[in-house]
Amino acid sequence: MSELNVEDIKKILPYAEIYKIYKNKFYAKIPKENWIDSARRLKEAGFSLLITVTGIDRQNFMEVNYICRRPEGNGLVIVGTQIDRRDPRIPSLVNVWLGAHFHERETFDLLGIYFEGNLDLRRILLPEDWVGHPLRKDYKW
Amino acid sequence: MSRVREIFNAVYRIIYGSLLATYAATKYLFLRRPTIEYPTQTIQFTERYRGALEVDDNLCVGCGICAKVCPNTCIFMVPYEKGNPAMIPEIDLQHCMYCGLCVDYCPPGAIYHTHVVKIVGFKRSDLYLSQEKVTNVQELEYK
Amino acid sequence: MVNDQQTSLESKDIRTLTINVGPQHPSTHGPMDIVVTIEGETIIGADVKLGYIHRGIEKLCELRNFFQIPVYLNRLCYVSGMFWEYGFVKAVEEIMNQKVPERAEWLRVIACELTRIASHMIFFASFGADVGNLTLYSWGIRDRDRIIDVLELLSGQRMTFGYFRVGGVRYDVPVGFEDNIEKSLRYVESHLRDYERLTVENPVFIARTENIILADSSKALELGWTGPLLRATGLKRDLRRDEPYAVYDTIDFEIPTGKRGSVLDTFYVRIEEVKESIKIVRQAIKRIPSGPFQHRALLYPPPGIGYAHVEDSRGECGYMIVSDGSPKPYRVKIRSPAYVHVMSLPYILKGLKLADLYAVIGAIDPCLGEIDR
Amino acid sequence: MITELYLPPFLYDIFKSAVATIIAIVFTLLNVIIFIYAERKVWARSMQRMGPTYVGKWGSLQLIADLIKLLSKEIIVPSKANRVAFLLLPILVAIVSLMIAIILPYDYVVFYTLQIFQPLIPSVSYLTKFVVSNSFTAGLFIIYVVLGLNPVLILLTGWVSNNKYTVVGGFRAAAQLLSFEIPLLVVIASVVVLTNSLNLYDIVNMQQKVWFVIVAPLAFILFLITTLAEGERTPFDIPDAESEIIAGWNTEYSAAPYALLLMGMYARAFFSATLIAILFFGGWLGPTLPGFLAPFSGPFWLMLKTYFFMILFIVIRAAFPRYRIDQLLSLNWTKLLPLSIVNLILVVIAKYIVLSLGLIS
Repeated sequence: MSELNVEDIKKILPYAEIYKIYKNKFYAKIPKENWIDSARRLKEAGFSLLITVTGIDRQNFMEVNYICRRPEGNGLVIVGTQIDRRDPRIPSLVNVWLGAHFHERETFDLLGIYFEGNLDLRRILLPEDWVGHPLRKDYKW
Repeated sequence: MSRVREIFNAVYRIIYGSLLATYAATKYLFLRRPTIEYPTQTIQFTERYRGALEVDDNLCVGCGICAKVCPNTCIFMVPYEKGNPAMIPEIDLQHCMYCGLCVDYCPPGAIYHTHVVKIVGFKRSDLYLSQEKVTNVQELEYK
Repeated sequence: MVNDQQTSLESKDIRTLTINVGPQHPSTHGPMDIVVTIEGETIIGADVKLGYIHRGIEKLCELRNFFQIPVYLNRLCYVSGMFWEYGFVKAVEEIMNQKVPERAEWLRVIACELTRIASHMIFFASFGADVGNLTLYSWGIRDRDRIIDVLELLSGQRMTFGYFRVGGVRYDVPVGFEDNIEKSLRYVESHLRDYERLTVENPVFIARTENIILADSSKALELGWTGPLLRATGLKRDLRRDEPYAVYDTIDFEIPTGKRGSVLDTFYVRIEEVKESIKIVRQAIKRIPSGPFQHRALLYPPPGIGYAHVEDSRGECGYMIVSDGSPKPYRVKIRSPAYVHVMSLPYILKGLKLADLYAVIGAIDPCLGEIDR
Repeated sequence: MITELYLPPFLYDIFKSAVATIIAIVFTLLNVIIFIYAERKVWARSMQRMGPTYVGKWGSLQLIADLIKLLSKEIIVPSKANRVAFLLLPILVAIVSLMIAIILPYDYVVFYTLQIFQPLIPSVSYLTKFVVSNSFTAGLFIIYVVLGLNPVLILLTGWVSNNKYTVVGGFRAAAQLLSFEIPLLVVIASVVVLTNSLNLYDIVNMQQKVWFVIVAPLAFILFLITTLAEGERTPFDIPDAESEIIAGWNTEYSAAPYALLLMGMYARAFFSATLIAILFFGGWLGPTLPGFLAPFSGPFWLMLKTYFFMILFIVIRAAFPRYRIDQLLSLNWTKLLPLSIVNLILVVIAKYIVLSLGLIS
């Protein structure tokens, strides 16, 4: 179980800006077009355990992240990309990881990010008739 | 022949397992039970147990740190007496979650946990510890 | 409980029956609704509805200072509160690059492993109730209470501990703590044999649980499972060993694994884990060094992003914290293992019998506090 | 005393059976209360709890309090249920269950226990003439038939409640009880092979030298399993699995109808315990008690054995989880049914051995 370093991730995601956030943990910023491609590459490189899919409201843009891990060995990558805040759309990862389905549902519920290709994008934690997405910074409660 | 042995083993395991399970359940019929009858006997709280908050008004300097650190904002600073600028905390026990942050951050140690847990009331306002109540919480305990 | 729109006798498709298991049901361990479609006794479809105790903890965290948050997070899962405090504290420490005194690390290990025992005891208890053996329920609660007594001695509260602080722990060990722990561990240990007699050696229990396969290891990874459920499929994966934190890399313990990922395997894995946890606590008590238990620091984390993981009793408890340099976190994402497991129910239930559903829920051991957040 | 009333013979018979019936039913109800109390207490001890403690000494009056509470509550009928059938079925279940009480020797137990007072009240000895349970020449057959009525009633109970859980529970009950009747019949037949009689008194008297549990141990095990299943006791309490389908076929019942259903279920379990004692453990046979207790020895041994099996049922409930319905049915059809036929053959062989040894006549 060797430690990962930035070069290893760079080999998998050549188009990404990579930061080391802690031992064995990396943050990779990728362009929006490579969203699905990066997931496929990571999965092939051994990062086959999807921890979660989530998003951050950065106020002038939205950031979507997914976090994955290597089940054989160590190492964790947070992949993030920026999307338009007024029309937050991003392709779904369901075809890469089956388990992305419910994380995407939750992200849609709380942040209002539409995952295109996820056929079951309903609210999950909030009631179905809820108005607004509470984890957005401009949400009034 | 091995098939016969297999069946024999399976039957043996079923009978032996059933007897073991019955034995395990029967064993406890004759052992002392660890429970106590609640209203007649009560458990002893440990030293660090976090019960209802109490304020020692001799020590309190009225700094208001407890009200600032309270995550639920259930501590309110009010004037100690009419016309006296000194402040003393009042506590809304309905919203208190006994986290103990106020106790940790109080500089003179004037606010502390008692082992009182049974504070009851008929109205919601009964659970609001005004400055008369907050200095002797022990007397409010429901006996 | 009964779906009013489609009662059994008025259903158009007379062969199938839709049953709402929940939100108030003895076996869902909390307010959770599983809409099951059955044909005879066989499940042909399921849907999970959550959110009945959604308290918006992620939003609450954005509105509180860093030092106030850990006392909220133990409410996430009220049977394993220590882990959830630890995950947050660890994430903040990673952003701040804060060193933790060694004694504090050992105290954290003790607290976490005791909580793991207590949480698994609740698992035995509720699983027993789910498959119809209420004796196990009582026994689990009994043994858990002994562990909780020790945790109360340590932290001052029985379920919502508030024990972790950024840079250490809140209290040092109390007087006579070692004897108390040893007594409680012996008490729990003396009963473990009877748990085995009543469960993994009981022919009825075996018949009931052995043929329910939750998932094989590839499907479990695909769905993102972690913790005892993943270990039951035969994959030797434990964050304490793979990504060691605290002082776990110096502790000697085994990682129990199952064979096929059946419900019986998850039970077996958990019983073995309790034994390993007892071993870890004993080692920790022997090896705990003296020194400070807390390193106080100003809680102004620099801007940045941090992810911390803790091997919870249910799987990987993860916190992604985004800080913008202010005393409040910008965003806290809580990754709950039980959420993943519960939401994968529709993928694993198809073809099982109705009675298996309750065994599966019991094996997943959902904790609705952390699922709904 | 009463024989001196010079009633016409048929009226005298009716009077006699009425007295015996009432006595048997009252005795059964008393024992149901004892059963439930014992279950709560013994089970609690096994779980290291206390069980009821407040009402009465050691909580002994708790069941009476519960009964009063149940009877004084409002009877709630679901709006979609068939009202008449919904209210009628619990009564039928109770009646059908209590019918067995007359065939089992409970009047014998009561009347012979009263013989202890013979030195004080000599006329008590007349009461022994009032025992009617010895007159059922086909008693075992009637018990089997009455048990056979139960699945229909339970299925109907689940059906008329018009709730999904009750329907599922009712179908489970029907499948379970109907299929378990076949091995039960074969096992009962094996006892009849041994005794050539369907009368319970004959069956007990045949066991003077050797109990049938020694002659036919397999039959005893099969009978234990099948009666547990017929009485819906754990591990076969699938129709009213409380953690799965709320309460199964009796989900919608409350108040007095629920008390009747509960009474029927516990009465059946109590009858099972008595039947095991009678068929395999020599009934009231046992050493005579000393002194003035001598007339009490028959009832004493019978009830001792009955209560022993009652406690066994409770311990089994504490030790085992619940089966699954399809596993249960496959257990029945693939294991119990062949085994019961094997048992029948074994019993025939055993009968010749026992006959040649002169242990039964």
